[in-house]
Amino acid sequence: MGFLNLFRRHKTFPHGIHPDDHKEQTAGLPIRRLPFAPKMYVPLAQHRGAPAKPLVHPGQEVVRGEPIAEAGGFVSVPMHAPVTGVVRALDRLVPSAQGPKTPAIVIETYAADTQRVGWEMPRDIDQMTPQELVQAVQEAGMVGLGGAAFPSHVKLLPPEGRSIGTVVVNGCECEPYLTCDHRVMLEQTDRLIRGIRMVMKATGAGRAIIGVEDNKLDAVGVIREKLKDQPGIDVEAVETKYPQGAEKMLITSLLGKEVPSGGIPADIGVAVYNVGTLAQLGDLVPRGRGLIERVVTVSGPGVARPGNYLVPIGTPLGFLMQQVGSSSEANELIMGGPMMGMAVASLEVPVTKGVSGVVVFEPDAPDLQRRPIHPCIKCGECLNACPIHLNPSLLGELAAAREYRVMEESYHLNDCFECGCCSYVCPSNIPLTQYFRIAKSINRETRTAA
Amino acid sequence: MATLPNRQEQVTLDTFLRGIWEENPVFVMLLGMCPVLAVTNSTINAIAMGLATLFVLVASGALVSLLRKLIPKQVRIATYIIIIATFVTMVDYVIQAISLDLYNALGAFIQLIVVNCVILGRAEAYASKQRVGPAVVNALGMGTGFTIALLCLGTVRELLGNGTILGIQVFSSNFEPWVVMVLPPGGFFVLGAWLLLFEWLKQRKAEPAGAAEGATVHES
Amino acid sequence: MSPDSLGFIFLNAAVINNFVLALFLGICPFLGVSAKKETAWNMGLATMFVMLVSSLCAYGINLLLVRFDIQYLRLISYIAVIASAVQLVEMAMKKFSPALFRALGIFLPLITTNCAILGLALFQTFREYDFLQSLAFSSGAGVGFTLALMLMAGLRERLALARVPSVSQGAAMSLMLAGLLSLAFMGFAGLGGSHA
Amino acid sequence: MGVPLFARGCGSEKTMKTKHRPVEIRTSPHVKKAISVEQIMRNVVYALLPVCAWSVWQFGISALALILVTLVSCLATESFFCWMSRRDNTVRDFSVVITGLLLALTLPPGFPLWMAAVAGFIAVGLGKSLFGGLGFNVMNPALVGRAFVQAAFPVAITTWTPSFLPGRFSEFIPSTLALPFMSPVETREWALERAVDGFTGATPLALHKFEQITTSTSDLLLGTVAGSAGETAALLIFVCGLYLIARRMMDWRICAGVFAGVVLVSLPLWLFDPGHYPSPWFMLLSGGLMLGAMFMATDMVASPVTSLGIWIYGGVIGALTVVIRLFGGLTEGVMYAILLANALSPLIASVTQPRVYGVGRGKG
Amino acid sequence: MAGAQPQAPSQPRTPGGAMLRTLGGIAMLSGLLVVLVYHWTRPIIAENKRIAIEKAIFQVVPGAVTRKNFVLGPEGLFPGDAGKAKGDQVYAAYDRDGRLKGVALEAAATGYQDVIRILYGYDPGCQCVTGIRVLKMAETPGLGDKIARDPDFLANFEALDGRVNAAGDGLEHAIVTVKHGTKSQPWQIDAISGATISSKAVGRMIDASGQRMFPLILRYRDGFERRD
Ligand SMILES: Cc1cc2nc3c(=O)[nH]c(=O)nc-3n(C[C@H](O)[C@H](O)[C@H](O)COP(=O)(O)O)c2cc1C
Ligand SMILES: Cc1cc2nc3c(=O)[nH]c(=O)nc-3n(C[C@H](O)[C@H](O)[C@H](O)COP(=O)(O)O)c2cc1C
Ligand SMILES: Cc1cc2nc3c(=O)[nH]c(=O)nc-3n(C[C@H](O)[C@H](O)[C@H](O)COP(=O)(O)O)c2cc1C
Ligand SMILES: Cc1cc2nc3c(=O)[nH]c(=O)nc-3n(C[C@H](O)[C@H](O)[C@H](O)CO)c2cc1C
Ligand code: SF4
Ligand code: SF4
Ligand code: SF4
Ligand code: SF4
Ligand code: FES
Repeated sequence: MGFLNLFRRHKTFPHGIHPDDHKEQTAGLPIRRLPFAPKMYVPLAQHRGAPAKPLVHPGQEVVRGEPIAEAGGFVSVPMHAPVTGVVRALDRLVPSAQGPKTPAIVIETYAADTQRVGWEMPRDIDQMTPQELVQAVQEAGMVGLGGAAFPSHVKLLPPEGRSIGTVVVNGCECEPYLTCDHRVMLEQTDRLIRGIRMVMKATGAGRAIIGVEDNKLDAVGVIREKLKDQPGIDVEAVETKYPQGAEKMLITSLLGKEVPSGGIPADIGVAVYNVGTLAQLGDLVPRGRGLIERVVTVSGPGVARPGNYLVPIGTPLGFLMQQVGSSSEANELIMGGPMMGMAVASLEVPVTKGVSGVVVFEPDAPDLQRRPIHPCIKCGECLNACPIHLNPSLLGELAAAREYRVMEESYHLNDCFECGCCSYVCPSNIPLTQYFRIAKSINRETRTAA
Repeated sequence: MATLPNRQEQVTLDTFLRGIWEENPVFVMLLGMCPVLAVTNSTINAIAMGLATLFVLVASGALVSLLRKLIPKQVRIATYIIIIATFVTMVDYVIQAISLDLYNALGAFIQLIVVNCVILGRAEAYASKQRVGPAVVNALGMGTGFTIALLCLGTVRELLGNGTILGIQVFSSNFEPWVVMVLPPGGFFVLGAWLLLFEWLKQRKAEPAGAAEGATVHES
Repeated sequence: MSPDSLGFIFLNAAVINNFVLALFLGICPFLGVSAKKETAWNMGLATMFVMLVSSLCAYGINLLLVRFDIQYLRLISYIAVIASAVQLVEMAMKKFSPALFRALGIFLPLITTNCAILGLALFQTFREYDFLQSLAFSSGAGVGFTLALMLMAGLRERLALARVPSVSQGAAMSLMLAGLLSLAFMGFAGLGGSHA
Repeated sequence: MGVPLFARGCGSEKTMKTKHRPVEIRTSPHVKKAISVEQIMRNVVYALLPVCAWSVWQFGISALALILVTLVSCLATESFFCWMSRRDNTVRDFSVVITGLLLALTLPPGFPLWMAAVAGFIAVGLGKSLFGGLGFNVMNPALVGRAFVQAAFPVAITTWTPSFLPGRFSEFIPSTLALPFMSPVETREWALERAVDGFTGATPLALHKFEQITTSTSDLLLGTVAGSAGETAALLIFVCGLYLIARRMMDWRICAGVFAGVVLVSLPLWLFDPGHYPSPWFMLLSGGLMLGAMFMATDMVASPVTSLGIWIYGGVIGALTVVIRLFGGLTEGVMYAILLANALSPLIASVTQPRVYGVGRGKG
Repeated sequence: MAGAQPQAPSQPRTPGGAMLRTLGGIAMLSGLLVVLVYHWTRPIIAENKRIAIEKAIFQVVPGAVTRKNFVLGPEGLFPGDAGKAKGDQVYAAYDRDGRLKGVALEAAATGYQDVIRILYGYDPGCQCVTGIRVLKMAETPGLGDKIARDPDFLANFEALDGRVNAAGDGLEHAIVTVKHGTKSQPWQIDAISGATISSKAVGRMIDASGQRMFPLILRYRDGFERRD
């Protein structure tokens, strides 16, 4: 209800939703290392942009940390061997969370190996120029760990005519169930701050703000303690609300600015990084390592041992599930959080750089989505939820009438970033977000066809 | 217009019947709706209006057809309007002479026959291209179709709204009239209901027997 | 308000006895041009404009007809003069304001020969309105016509996305909608009269 | 959990075979708020039950019969049209129950049952099914039904009976049982015979409009006045509405908008001439305003979806109600105000489309 | 004549002569037809109108069989029809012997839906209203339209008190409509139950007209007497 906003304590953006967060299952559990799977599958396209190009050949032995593929262009990053072992194949097709199979390098793990990282080229980041930093970030194979998996070094170079004044550090973690960023902020605070310093230097930004949702005030406390002697960096609690972690929303909450429609944060002088991304950068770049593992939250009703695990990139989901005690094959697996994540159809899908969590639902749990779909009753809930202030009710009716062009031309379809708030609240159970996704892809198809 | 006969037509039964069913000006072509709705709150009004329109249709059709070779293309519409207005003025005076009550009940709608699209439409699309015979027969058909449509509305509205037909009590004196039927919304509703009925019959006929195809347009 | 006051005449023509919804004048354009809000709005403006023009013409001609005692030519001369006046205005508009012409132009010929315009001229004559009253009457009628058209267009645009059963698509539904609007407008009955 | 996709060539759910089982491909979001249409509608029915019960307590078996008849008529009409158009029967979504109950609550007790059945048929048939059923009606169905019978049977619908008659549980109001299509008998004499104190047969609004008698606030709050079956007890209606607001099943902004509209128009008039114009307080509590504002204006289907639009919509209803009551021919204007605002709501919605994030205002 | 009016579509490239000839011809023809019909129907229509108005007048002034038209205004009484002089149209009605039975005048006010227009009779002798007849209304059928035919309601106007006050500038008692069943004075009108608004409109219009006209009628009473 709108008037409750009068009493709110922390900064936020208008609209959004408050799903049950279910974070208590894992928030208190420290990050643990996962054993190494006997076979690793490292897809060559794990991020937006061009896929990486293999540097190895089948039968070749690789050491954990060694580059096995190079960047396929500027908007692309190299891959590093997640384990010490032997390359078995270069373009094995493995299923991906998105559906279609993609080529991956298969590495058979040496079971007896200690799996120490055997490849690093330490650097003195204080001596590096911004250009060198950008290159170092790319060489580390960093992509956004917040979910979008966009190559991180690209964001360090604002487009012509723009400059970055503020770095916004995204510690919101607004998705239900996920707590990996929370643990990173608590356990890897120094690395995080080092990463922030590095990014500020690379971009020339004078200021950085860490935005953390107010359900993680312990993290705010720890960071604030460490920031005492760090001028230019602030930490701020924001209201717990989905999708507080979306960069546009976080910018609005913290800075009161809006990213122009169709634009990027750099257009208003802001760069947004996930806390996990920066903590990794703060660790990897000085040591000259590549990104070979990440923290993944495994949680949900279908998991016996939920927790935050340090998972090597390329670990197949089936192995992960075995380790956490999710036995039933019939479970519903979601990669990412329940609001934005993908349902996976196969246990062969490997963990990639962008996977922040795996949520497991039991197959027969009473399922709200299976309810019948009614026509839109014009309740307006979706309008009150949409953080972009679209009119999902009207867009939904237009989608049902297949007026995809009208949706785009008159009702800002392309501003929808598929956060799922409208589908979440709709009492008629209309799959609005899903409709919009389809509408966009059909518009894209017709445009390329034309 | 549904048909634009450019060649000379023979007078057949169809020339007459077309206006009654296939090309009924009201139910099919949705022309001349204003008088249809406005004066049909009683049967007698409907009849008077129907006959007046019929007369103007036939007379102007005949005259237009007679003069069709003399009227230059550029001024034909103006000419038709003058011809129609002439006949309407005549009807107007004649009705005043017959009954002032009727005249008052029909109000301005007699004079508004001038702008009734049915008449101008017939003059333009048919009478101006045909010999007098077919023109008159066609106009008779159209006029009759129009009158029938008026009657369809007039009787329903008077019967439900007043319990009478042509002023004669049909139901028991205790019948509670549905006043709304003789009020403006009733006009819209009754005409809408007739159209619904025709559409329903049409769709039922068009549908192959036993087909279970839903009427649902799309699922959402 | 007294029944002869300008305010009452305006209100009466606009809502209480709305031309379309209560008097059934101008049904054809009402059903024909109410599918989209933009066209409805332009049509409404054009009609309002033609109504003013024809009201003025009718007032002037009627003075002449009465003066020469040839009222029996009223109908013929009204229709002829209104049609030509609209034509002249259309030509002038085309010349001096092409933008306005583009918006309203295509509607003008449609409007010239419809009941709402001629009805307006005839009603103001029957009711013996003076000059100012005619002005109030025609502007009220124009506003009322535009209002009805816009309401209808809004509803029809909304229903264009609805799951309407196949029998009630088309003219039947438009008529039922008009009926509902007409029913709702009954709420304005007696507005402005003194009832105490 | 599959989402039926409607787009090209995929009317049904897409399935993918894996080693073990076919898996439906679902896309995010994978969780849903627990509230559903049926649940909302069911709760509105719960909230209306106390009002119905009060109405029966107040007017006796006639009110009970009235409620049952409209309910049956609405349910039957809905089923009939679903069958006609070969759609799944939608009576189970409970929305038509609300229509039936609200329709009964807006009719005068003693309204002939056959007319009530006509009202129910029109409400659902003309007000809803014609346009495609739930979610597609352009005006409030219950009010369409009532407006139709008000125009069709203006005498019956302005004939009021006194509340709390002694024999109300053993005897029908005579007009209730009129034979189908026949005129109801006069009830004036009958009512006068039974009424304890001087029954005038007029509602508080009519008393004020025609005789400048203002009914006391406590009578208005408690409902010991003449009026439609369910509109008299303003306090009870308000509380039942609050229940729905608290459960977030009703939009408080609409009710607030209506109240604001009423006060904004009636307060200046009252301050200007308190002798002639009634107080805003009286305006809020009398007639069907409370029922209309809490339960009928709030029908989301025929109201705009945008935030600003909702306020405008509410305000228009409030303002029009006062204007019709004070300056129009009718004594009560809530019904017409809501219907007119319903008709206006697509236009309101289209001029109040929200400003999209990052559009227009540019930076900052 | 109509042909003299400028004609609408005047496209270029017109064989001007032929066009004018046709238009002129048609205009002549239509003028001829209209004038013929007009002259043929004029007496019949005039007769119809006379019968209608006399029927109304003789209904509101019982016992009258002939009438004469006057215009009555503050400036005096003139024989003839309104429009020729300033004032209101008044019909004087006489019995078989040529004695003034009363006068009939028009009044109007807004009713429930639209303007109600009535003709009512006034007897300067008893200074009372003697009857009304509704000329035009759009009241709800079955409800408001009872003012035209409800016998109980019409009975109000058989002898409605319209006495002029001592000063001669208005009515002694204003004519008012009261709620159904509460009429207690001869200058009150008993409303129709359920159609109070229409009933009140009738009361209001007679009062307004009476306050203005009754003193004048009494002042010029002698002028109405039949001298021919
Ligand atoms: C085509 C494309 C180009 C981009 N270009 C830039 C860029 O030049 N600079 C930058 O800082 N970010 C750039 N981004 C990154 C976005 O601002 C954003 O961080 C990224 O899409 C992930 O955000 P999300 O997880 O909120 O979707 C780009 C993204 C895309 C998809
Ligand atoms: C609906 C939505 C919710 C998001 N929530 C979060 C979040 O809670 N935390 C986060 O770090 N990124 C979140 N993101 C991604 C951010 O928009 C943005 O891509 C990211 O913070 C950029 O940092 P990265 O490139 O380091 O991942 C979300 C994106 C969307 C579209
Ligand atoms: C559809 C409808 C039509 C009405 N028509 C009239 C009418 O023509 N004349 C009238 O006086 N009252 C009419 N009324 C009733 C008035 O609104 C008002 O209730 C009545 O005049 C009050 O009279 P009462 O106090 O005697 O009941 C109508 C009411 C409705 C609902
Ligand atoms: C808060 C609320 C109020 C409602 N009010 C009405 C109402 O006034 N009339 C009605 O027919 N249905 C009402 N409904 C039920 C439902 O929305 C209605 O039947 C739809 O208009 C049918 O499409 C209401 C529902 C809710 C949730
Ligand atoms: S929802 Fe997306 S942005 Fe929010 S915490 Fe999860 S991965 Fe990060
Ligand atoms: S999915 Fe798109 S339309 Fe729906 S709430 Fe999110 S941004 Fe708005
Ligand atoms: S939430 Fe669903 S039902 Fe409500 S307005 Fe939006 S689309 Fe319609
Ligand atoms: S794949 Fe099938 S379901 Fe998906 S968008 Fe294309 S056509 Fe639709
Ligand atoms: S009949 Fe009235 S506008 Fe066509």
